[in-house]
Amino acid sequence: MSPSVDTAQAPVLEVSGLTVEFPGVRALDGVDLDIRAGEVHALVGENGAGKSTLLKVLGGVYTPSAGTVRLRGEVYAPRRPSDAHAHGIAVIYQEFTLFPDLTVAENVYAGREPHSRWSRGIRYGQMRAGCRELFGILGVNIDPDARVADLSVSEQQLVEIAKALGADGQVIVMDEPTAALSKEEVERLLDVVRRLRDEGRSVVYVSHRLEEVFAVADRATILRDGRLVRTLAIAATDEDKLVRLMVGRDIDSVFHREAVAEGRVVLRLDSVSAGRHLRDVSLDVRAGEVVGIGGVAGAGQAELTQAVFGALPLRAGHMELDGQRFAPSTPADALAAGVGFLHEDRKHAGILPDLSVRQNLTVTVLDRLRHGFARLLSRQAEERTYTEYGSRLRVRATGPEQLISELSGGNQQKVLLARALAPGGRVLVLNEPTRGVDIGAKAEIHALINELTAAGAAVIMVSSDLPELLGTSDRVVVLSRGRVVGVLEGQDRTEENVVVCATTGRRIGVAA
Amino acid sequence: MTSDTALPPAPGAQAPAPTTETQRRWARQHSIGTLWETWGITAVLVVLLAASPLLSSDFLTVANLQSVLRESAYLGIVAAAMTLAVMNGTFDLSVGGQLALVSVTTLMGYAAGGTGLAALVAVLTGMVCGAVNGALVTAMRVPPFVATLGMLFVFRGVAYVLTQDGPKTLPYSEIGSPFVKIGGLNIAGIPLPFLIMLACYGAVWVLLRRTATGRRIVAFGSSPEAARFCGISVHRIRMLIFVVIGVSVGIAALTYISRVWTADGSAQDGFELRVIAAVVLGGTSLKGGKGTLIGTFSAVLLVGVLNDLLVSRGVDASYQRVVLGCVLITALAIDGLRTRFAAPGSFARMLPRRRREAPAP
Amino acid sequence: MTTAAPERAVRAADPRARLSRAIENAPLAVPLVLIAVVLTVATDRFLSVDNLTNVVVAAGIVAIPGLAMTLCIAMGEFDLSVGSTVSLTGAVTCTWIVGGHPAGLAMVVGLLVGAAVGLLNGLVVTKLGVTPFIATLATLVIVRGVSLAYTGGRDAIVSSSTLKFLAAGRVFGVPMPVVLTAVTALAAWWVVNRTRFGRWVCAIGSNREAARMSGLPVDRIRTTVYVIVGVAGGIWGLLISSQLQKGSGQLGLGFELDAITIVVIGGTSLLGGRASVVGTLLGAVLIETIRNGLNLLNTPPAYQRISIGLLLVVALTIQALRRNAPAEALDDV
Amino acid sequence: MRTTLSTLALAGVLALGLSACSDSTTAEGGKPSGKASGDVTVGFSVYDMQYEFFQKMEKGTREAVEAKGWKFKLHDEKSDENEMVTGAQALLDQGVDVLIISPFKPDALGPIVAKAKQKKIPVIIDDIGGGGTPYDAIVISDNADGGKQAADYMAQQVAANGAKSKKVVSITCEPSAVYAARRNQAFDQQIKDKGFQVVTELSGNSKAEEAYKIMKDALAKDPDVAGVFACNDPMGVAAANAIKDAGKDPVKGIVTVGFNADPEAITAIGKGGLSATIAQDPAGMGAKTVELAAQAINGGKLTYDDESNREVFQKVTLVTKDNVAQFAG
Repeated sequence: MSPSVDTAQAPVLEVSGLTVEFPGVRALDGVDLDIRAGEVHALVGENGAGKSTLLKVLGGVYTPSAGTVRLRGEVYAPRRPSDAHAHGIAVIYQEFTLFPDLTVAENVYAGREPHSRWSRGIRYGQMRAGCRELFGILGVNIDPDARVADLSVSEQQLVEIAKALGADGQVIVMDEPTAALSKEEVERLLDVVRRLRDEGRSVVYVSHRLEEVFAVADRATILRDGRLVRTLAIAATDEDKLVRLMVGRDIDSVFHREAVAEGRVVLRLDSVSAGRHLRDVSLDVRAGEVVGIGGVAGAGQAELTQAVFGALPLRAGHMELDGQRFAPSTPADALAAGVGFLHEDRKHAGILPDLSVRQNLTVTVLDRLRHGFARLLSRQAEERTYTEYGSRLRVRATGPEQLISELSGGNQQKVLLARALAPGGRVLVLNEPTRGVDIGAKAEIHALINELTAAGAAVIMVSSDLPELLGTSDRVVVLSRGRVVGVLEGQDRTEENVVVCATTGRRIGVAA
Repeated sequence: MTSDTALPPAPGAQAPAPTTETQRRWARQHSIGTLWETWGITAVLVVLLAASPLLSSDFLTVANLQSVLRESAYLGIVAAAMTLAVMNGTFDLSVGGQLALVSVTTLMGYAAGGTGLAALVAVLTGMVCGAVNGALVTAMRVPPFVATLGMLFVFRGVAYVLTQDGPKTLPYSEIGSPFVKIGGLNIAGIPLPFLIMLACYGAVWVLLRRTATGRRIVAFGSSPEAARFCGISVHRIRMLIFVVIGVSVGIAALTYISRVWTADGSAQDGFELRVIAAVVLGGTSLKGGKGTLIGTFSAVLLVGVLNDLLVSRGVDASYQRVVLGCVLITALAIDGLRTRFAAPGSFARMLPRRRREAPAP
Repeated sequence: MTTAAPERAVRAADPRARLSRAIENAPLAVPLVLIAVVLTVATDRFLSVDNLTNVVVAAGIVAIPGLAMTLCIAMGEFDLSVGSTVSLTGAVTCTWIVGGHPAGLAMVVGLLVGAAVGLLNGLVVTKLGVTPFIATLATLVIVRGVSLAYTGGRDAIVSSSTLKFLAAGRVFGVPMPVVLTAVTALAAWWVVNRTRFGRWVCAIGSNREAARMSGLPVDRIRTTVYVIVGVAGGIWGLLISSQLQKGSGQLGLGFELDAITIVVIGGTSLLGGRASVVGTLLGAVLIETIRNGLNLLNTPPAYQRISIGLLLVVALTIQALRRNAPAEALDDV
Repeated sequence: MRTTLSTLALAGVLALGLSACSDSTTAEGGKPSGKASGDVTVGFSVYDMQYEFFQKMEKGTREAVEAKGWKFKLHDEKSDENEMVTGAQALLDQGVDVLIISPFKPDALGPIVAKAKQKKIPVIIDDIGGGGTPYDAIVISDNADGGKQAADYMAQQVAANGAKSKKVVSITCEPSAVYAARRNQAFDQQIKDKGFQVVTELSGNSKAEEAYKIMKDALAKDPDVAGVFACNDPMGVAAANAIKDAGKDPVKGIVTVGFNADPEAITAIGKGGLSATIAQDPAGMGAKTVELAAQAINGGKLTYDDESNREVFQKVTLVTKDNVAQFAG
């Protein structure tokens, strides 16, 4: 720390020419950035723009392949997360870094527990008091002695935030801190962020929610495809401009939903309850229709789609497929009935990393690819499946034998879409179909959804990307705390309405 | 991460890229990294065989080679089935107990009804053992590690109980029995146990590469969570894997006990660890999803040859342990370092850069 | 099944919490009491002071490495090499004593050898990235080989009163192994529940990636735990050598499974994240009571194996059923 | 790369292993072809060289072979039945002229003897025999006699100690060790005939650790035990240690007898820590097998002590404080 530096203007953190390469992917490409003391600096960009990668460089998780970071004028090259902690940089990551088996207090103080010098015993009293103080600042009441595994998702998120606040960092980096929080909790968090700024600390704030960015940030840096687009003062811009910079073109041109004639009801959900969240959801999906599912993260979207796919047992209610009772007890049942599924977590629940593209594509339809007396797999049939779907989805791979883990995210996603189509394409359940996919692939995927519905498929699509949700679906169903709060059709189908339903719970197009 | 171009599959492809699909496939399948991954341990085996005359003058005789092959068979047969389990991300620690128990019941079966009954009893006992393991893991949801560890004690204990009055034994008068031929016969100079082992590798290969079940086994090992959403039932395949292992132990026990003639609860102590060591040495990842049968096959023979060479050089038994342990740890350390410091797949990417995790979506 | 202190401190007042804690240890206490009752009825000597002392001493001796193994398993890992460490430590110590060195020095050297084995394990696991299961399996084989080579197949026979005191001595009438175990158990309880190190070990077992992200010195902690297991294995070796008054390459065969078994029966989850010191102690007493009872009943050893195997399976089935979440059924160890 | 490195490593450890053993006792065997008369190779398959008993047996055998100017090939069964069968058969394949074997599992001798018969190579069994196989001869310690001597001595010493109790403990080897079991069987029979009662008979699996615990439990069960017999010396000495740790005297209080005359037993007897052991003579047994081998090779008739079982007995000796000096060193 050099106190001689003028904290008002001199940047605390200077990033120059930062490049991060992963095998075959350049996640960050020559990014320059400066963070000043006492400012909230928003980092915005579409999914996969490189925000999280940048944060992980600051947090010492990734080592850059080129470029430097300077902290108060001195080169800052953390080799591990503890280096970041030592330099007063606290990071709240998007994936939780909590210990489910430990208590809240132990989590908040992980790695810096106050302890007696003599007996090495942890001072639990001090930790509890500290936690209460932190939670007081955040305006929540969480028992410091509760086990983290027993907390709700939003409480866990708050513990994560308290952990970073407690670290007393000069630079606090927050990656989507509000994703799981309620409206009031968000307000309080934004207050805390403002207070931190007023104390002279720097906050790097990453969020998809532009209203939050406009509420707290002083400046914003826009990233697109790993490159810096621009850094600008929030006061000198507006949401539309920011969105245009993020997307790189006008939104309207991105999505194009062709009008499709609506057919008969293919899938019907009747008062379905499932999992911890989903309550009493009724829904019809028609042939040729795309039903978009919206809502804040964790409002029950995952439960809804997994219930349809047989991955989550129903607690109440029932489903019909083509007028027949549909009660899949496993995903295998759903697949056999022609329901295709795309999971939102491509890396952990989507690709089979050690398998080839061909094997990834055919894994859901193996029973159909057997031939002969011994019912062995037919290589020819597999090749045919690959050729058919691979070309239809324009998968760019060196061939069916390439490992899927060697493909780019967009191409992996196309393979997974092909996998979802292969069971028959009558009902498609798509979670975040374009997450982490570049703009070109996005357009291709949207075009494909159009083609499929034109051919009579019924699609349920979950997307956290509002323009996509509105642009590609015929009807948007908004969930809030596991219940349907909005069914938006025709003119009601606006961003405002989705946001209002999702965040306030006000009902539109659905009886109270 | 949003670059949409497919990665070059191999160092060769970075030069003038192959134009046709066939060429590309050839380049991918024959990249140095891929070749090493599949054939590496086999190459070591070949080198060792080539060097063997320097190490032992007795090694390259027909009788000695027959002996090595005959002796490796029972380990190899179980290792083939264990490869399935490890590729699925699990393993079976009870195979030593199973081998002891099956050997005992097989000899009892022989005493009661001759060769035919013995063979039937061997396979059935193995199958039952596997089904018990499978039921614990699937129906009772006990983690495989503990379930099979517990059953290791139980199977051995049952074998001990059955041999309270002394080990079960094949009497010398049965020297001409077809049962003895299972372990002793040579067909065209090749020992029958080795032929049985080859047949088992063939069967497991077909299961692994040509059936839907095999594909599901590997898919699950590669990513359990993704496999769930591909409609793969872990319970069905786990049950099958444990039963296959049981049957393999049954077959292995036939080739074993027809050579050794006697068994009790203590037979082949530590067998489970030798089997898993062979599978891992063969390049199958304990994390699941990745591995080759040819690797296991070669690793089994490698251990057999190495052991034979050490014995014929008169190396003290305590040093033999140290050598075999070091070989195992070296192979794994190299594997561990490789996955730690390099991205999997390509040889070219392995060297210059440190590994970083793929970015989160 | 954790005995986490903070929970107790805060919630001890809550009778429901206390009851649920009591029930948590029931899977161990119930069979223990049942077996004790059966043995009291079936034999007239089970409740004699001599016999109970035997059980407690034997349980204490296996509990010392068991407590170290509890740390290792709470971290989500294993150490299979501990049986070989027992042999090597005893062999080195006794050989040094035979060579005319003071027994105290020889014992320290033996423990250092144990620590070295632990360090080797730790470095292979952390620096070379080898899976603990296989790494310690390889050291199991290697260290056994070294031990056999070191002794050359000849037992090192000693008659050292200093060494003897370790297993047979009494302090204020309490057998020395019990004293050692009590000290170890208190230390283990303190470390697990009260110190940063103990919490970090559980943190690593709970979520290793998060531990790294939180800036914990993950590799150093893991290595330290292996060294602790190595030292505990060394103490085990000293106690065995003290009982038998010799060091030998043949000692300690299969001991690693004994140590792991008591931990697992004691309720420390193989998935890591939580450690139960009390559970491990109870597990040791339970196993030794069964063994002692079967000896008193003149039962062949085959039944001892079967009963311990079944106990292991039953204990884990109960744990698995209580866990009861379908997603966790996928978790493999 | 992985494989290149593992090749190097393999070569490295191999070299290490080989150089470490360059002083091995093995003599390289000659080829069977072109064998001159008198150029005889003796193959010896030993139970496990990690035990002192078998090290002595190997020494006795090797010295007797070398005294005749013959060649000697050793194979270590490493206490593994599979290794025993494979290795002994390999010796036959390598063209030995006579096979001496001290089998880990005598019941597994069948395939070995069968192969030897086929090749017309004589087989001499050392120490642990049986399995009903037609070997040419077996040199065997008189286990039953050892057990009997132990019982006689125990009865006599118990009387000398003035103990009233007639309770004794018998610790056996692993259940599969049939020939060692003869010791306990003979002991049990003889001690019963003397009016004693075997109150505890448990297997210590030949392991000292287990015998220690068994003895402790046995003492808790019957504190007034008068004597204990263990099937081998590691267990005998361990039982004596357990008796000492229970505050009793393993000579004057409870008569403790082991078997084998291992150094630890000899030391203990010298210091009054063990009552007696039964000495086998492994080196003498080894020499005797070579004598029998010479007879077999010369085509002469073999001389047996027990013609019908083709057994040659090696005498066992009771070792007590009185004669322990002869066995020391």
